[in-house]
Amino acid sequence: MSALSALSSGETKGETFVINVGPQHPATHGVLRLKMTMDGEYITRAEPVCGYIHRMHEKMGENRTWAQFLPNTGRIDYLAAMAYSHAYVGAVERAAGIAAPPRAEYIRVITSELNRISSHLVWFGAFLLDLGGFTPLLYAFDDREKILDILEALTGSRLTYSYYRFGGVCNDVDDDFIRGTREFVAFMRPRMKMYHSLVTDNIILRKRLIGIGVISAEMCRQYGATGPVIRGSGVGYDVRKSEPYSVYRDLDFDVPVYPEGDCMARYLVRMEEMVQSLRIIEQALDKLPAGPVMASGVPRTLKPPAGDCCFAVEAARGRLLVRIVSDNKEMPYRVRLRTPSFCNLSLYEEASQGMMLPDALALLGSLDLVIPDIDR
Amino acid sequence: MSIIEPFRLLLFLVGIMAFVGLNAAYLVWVERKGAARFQRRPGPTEVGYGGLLQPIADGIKLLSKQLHVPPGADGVLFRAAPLLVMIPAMIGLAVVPFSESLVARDTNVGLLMIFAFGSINVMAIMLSGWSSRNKYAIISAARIVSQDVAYEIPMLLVVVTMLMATGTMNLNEIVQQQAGWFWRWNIFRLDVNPLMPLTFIIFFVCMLAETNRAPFDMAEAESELVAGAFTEYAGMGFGVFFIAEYANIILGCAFATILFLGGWQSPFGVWSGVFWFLLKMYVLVFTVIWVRWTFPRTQFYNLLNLSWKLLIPISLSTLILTAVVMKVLK
Amino acid sequence: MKALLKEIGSGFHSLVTGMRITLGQFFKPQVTVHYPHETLKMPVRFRGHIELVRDPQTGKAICFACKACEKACPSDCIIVEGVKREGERRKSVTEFKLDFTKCSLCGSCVEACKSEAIRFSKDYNLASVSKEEFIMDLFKRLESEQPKPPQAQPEQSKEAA
Amino acid sequence: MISSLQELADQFNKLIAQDVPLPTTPAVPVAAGAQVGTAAPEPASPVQLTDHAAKGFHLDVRLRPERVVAAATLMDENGFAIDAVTGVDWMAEGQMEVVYDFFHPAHAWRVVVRARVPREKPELPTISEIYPGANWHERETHEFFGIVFLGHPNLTPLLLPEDATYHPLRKDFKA
Repeated sequence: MSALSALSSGETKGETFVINVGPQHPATHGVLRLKMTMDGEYITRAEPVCGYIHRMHEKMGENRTWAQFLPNTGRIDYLAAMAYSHAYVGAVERAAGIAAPPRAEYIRVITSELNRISSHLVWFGAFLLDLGGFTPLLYAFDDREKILDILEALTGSRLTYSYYRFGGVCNDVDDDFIRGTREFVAFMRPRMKMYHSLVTDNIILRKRLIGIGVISAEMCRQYGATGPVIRGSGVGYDVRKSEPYSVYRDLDFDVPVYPEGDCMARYLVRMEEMVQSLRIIEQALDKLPAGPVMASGVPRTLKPPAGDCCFAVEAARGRLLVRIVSDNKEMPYRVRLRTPSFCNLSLYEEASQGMMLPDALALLGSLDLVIPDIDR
Repeated sequence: MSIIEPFRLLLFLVGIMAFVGLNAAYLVWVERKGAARFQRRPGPTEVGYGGLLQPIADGIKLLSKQLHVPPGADGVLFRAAPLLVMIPAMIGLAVVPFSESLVARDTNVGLLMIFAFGSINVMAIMLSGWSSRNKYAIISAARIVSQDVAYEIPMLLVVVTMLMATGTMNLNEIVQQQAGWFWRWNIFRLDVNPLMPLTFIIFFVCMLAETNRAPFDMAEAESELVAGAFTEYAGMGFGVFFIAEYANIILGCAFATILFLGGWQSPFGVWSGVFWFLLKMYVLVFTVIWVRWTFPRTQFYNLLNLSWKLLIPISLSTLILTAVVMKVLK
Repeated sequence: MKALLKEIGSGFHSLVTGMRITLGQFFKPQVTVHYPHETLKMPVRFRGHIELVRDPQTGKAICFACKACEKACPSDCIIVEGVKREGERRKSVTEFKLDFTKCSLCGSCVEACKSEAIRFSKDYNLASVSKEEFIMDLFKRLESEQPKPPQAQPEQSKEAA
Repeated sequence: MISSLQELADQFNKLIAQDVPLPTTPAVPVAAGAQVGTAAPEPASPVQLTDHAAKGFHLDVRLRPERVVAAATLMDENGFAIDAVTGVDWMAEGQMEVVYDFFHPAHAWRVVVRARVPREKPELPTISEIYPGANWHERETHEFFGIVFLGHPNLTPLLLPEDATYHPLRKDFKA
C-alpha cells in the first residue's frame, strides 16, 4: 500500500475532501462527530468533535447534596451505570469513613459484573453492526435482556439503576435474584461458545479485524487509555487487580491480555472478560455472606470532612476515577469524573491516521465508546 | 417469424414485468420474515395476515414521497439511473426458459445476452452515485466499479467453462442436456470438470458480489457510507433500486439454476416443468438471504483480494482443467 | 501455498458453521413479546412515576405534607402543600404537584418518605402531546380515583418497602 | 526507572529543592453561608506519601506552576500514564488549583501532582508535549475554569459550544 506510506510522510497525492461522520451517522452510536479529511478512501486526519450531549454533571454535583448526586451517576455511562455509582459511592465512603457491610460489597460486585456483561454484550452487537453483521446484535440483545430483567427486578430500573447507597445498597437480594443469576451464568457459558463459532471464527470477521487499528502500549500510556484497549495492547492493567476495591481481592479471576494491539485483540479481551465476569459472579454468589446490606449509623445528611480523595473502579470501558473535594458541607465542593471513553477516544486522531474508512470505523467500534461518557 | 410472434413477445414482457414486480415486492417480505426468523423475532405482523400486505404498504409509502433531485446534481443522469438499473434485469429475464416452452425469446445467444445487458448494471449504479453530488455516493460509486469489474472476470471464466462443457449458448438447450436424474445436472458433471461443485460456488459468490448483496454490499455499506450510492434518492427513486436489487437476485439465481441445477428438469427424470425451476430458484434466493443475515461485511481490499487472488486463479484453472479433460476424453 | 490452502479450508468451514448456527436459530421459537397484544408483568420494585397512597382505614391520603420528599428530590420536581385542619392531629395534604418532565425516576422521594405515603406506580405507558399533562397533581388524581378494594393494600405496602 | 514510591518522592524532593518555598495560602475569613470552600489544612511538606486506603492515591506532590513540565517529564520517564488533569477553584483564597493524576500501568502506583495559580492570572505551561493525552484534559480544564495552558496547540472548547465565553466550574459562575 504505497498510498499509506505517502500519507504517513504527510504528503497527499491529490485533492483531499472532508466528510462528516456524525453527529448523525449509522456508525457513531450516539452523537459523536468525526471530521474526517480524506484522500480517496484513506484518512489523512480524523478529528473527533464532542460535546453534543454535554450536561455538566460536575457542576450539577456542586449544586446538590452528596446523596442527590447519586442518580446522576447512572446517567453518565448508561450501559454500565453500576460501576459509576460504585465509584462515586466508594469515593464518598472513603471520604466519610463509612464501611459497607460485607453482604453489600458482595452484592455490589455481583451487580457490577452483571452490568459489565450486559455492557459488553451491547458492545458486541453494536461492533458487529458496524462491521455489517446484523444478526449477532439481536442474539446479544436477547441475552442482555435476561440481565436487565434480573437487575430490574432487583433495582426497579433497567438502565439507570441508582442502586448503591453510602454504606451499602438500597435493597437486599432475594432468592429469585440468586436463582435467576445462577441460571443466567449456566445459560451464558454455552452462548459464549456459540458466539465464538458464529462470529469469532468467521473468516470474514478475522480478515477485517486482525492487524487492523494497531494501538501500541506506549500510545495507551501516553493517552491514558485503559480497560480493554490497554489490555488488548499487552498491558495487564486492571483496577480490580492493581487497586483492589470492594471484595475483588477475595475473588479469583484472570485479567485477559492480548499483546497484538489490533481490533481482534480488543475484541477477544472483551469476549474473555465476559467469561471472567461469569466466574466472578459464580464465586460471589457462593461466598455471599448473610447480614445487613446497609451500614448502621450513616447520617442522613452527610458532611464528609474537608479534603480530597479519589476512588477508581474498573468500569466496562476502563479506568473510572471519581475525585471528590469536600469542604465539610452538605454539598460537594468539587466532583471530578475521569471517564474511560474520554481518554480512549483521545487517541483516535493519532491511531486512525492513514487508515481506510471501513477500518477506521472498525477501530472506532473496537474502542467501545459511549458518548455521554465522553461528554458527561 | 409468424405474425403472432410480436404479440407473444409483448405478452411475455408484460408477464416478466409482473413477475419481477411481484417477486421484488414479496421477496422483500420474505427477506424481512426470513431475517426475523434467523434473529428469532416475528418480523412484520401488523399489516394483513402475517404482514402479507406490508410490501404494498411500503410501495404506497414510497410512491407518495417526493422525488427530490438534490441541488447541483445532474438531473438527467440522476433520474435515468434507476431506469438503467431496472431494464437490464428485465431484458435478462426475457431469455430465461422457465420451462421448455415458457420462454419469451428462445434465442441462440441467450447466455451472451444476459451478460451483455448485465454489464449495464454497473454503469447505472455508478451513475447514480456520481450524479448525486454526495461524497458518500461518490465513494460508493468508485467502490462499485472496482468490485463489479473484479467479479465479472471470474464469473465469465466460469460461464466459459460451462460453455465448453455444454457447447451451446442457447439456455433452453443447456437445460435439455441436463435431462434425467439429478446426477445429470451440470453441477454433478464431474466427468467434464472434476471441480464442478467448486465452480458452482465460485459462480454463486460472484453472483452475490455482482448483485451487491451482503457480505459484499460495499455499495450500500450502511455503517460506513450511510446508504452509499442511493443516499440522495428518495421515494420511488430509491424504490426502483430496491426492486432492481431483487430483480437482479432473481436473474442471478435463475441463471445459476439453468447453468448448474438443471433448470426446469425434475431431479427424478419425470414430471419436469416450471415448478422445478421455481423451486430451485427460490431455494437459491433463500440461500442468498440466509447468507446475508449470517455474515458481517467484507472489507474492501479483502473483497478485491478474494477476486483477484483466489477466485480468478481458481476459475481459470477449472477452465483449463475442463479443456484438458474434454480434449483427453474425446 | 499450504498455509493458503489451510486458510481457505478453515475459512470455508467457518462460513458453513456460521450458516449452520443461524439456520438452527431459524427453527427455534421466537423470543419477542408481541406488544401491545401481549404485555409483561411489571416487577414488584418497578420504578414508575410516584403516586400517593390511600390510608385503608380513612380512605384519605396518608401523606401529611412533611415535605421530606420535596427536600430529597434532586431535580426539584415535587411541590407539596398541606393545611392543618381543625380537630386533626396532623396536617393533611392539599396539593402534591409532580413535574414529571423534570423527574428522573430516581426514587429518592419514596426512600425519603418515612410514612410510606408515596409509592411507585406501575404505569409505564406515559406519552402525551403536551407538556402540561406531565405536570400532575397527584392529590387530585387520588381524589378523583375510586378507592381500591382493600385486599390490594397489603401487597402495595410490601412494594414500597 | 524507580523501584519504590519512596524513590519517586525523593526525586520530587530534589526537583522542588531548587525552588523558593511555596507561598503559604493566605487565610481569608469565610463569609457565613457562602459556599466558597475551606481547604483542608495543608501538610507541611510538599511531597507526601499518603495512605491509599484513605485517599485513593499514594503520593501527593504540591509544586510551583512552572515546575509541572519538569514533573510531567519525571512521570513520563518513570513510565507513568496520564490519568486526568483538572482544576479546583479556591475562590476564597484567590487561587485555582490544577490537579494532575497519574497512574502506573505496571505497578499499583497513583501519584497526584498539584499546582496553584492565582485566580486573576491563571496561567501555567502545558504538558501536552510530553503526554499527548493531556491535550484534551487541558482543553477541558481551560473551558471549565478559564485556566490557560501556555504553549497548548489548540486551546479551543472541547465539550462546550465553540463560542462559549464562560467558565462554568468557577465558583462565581451562575447559569
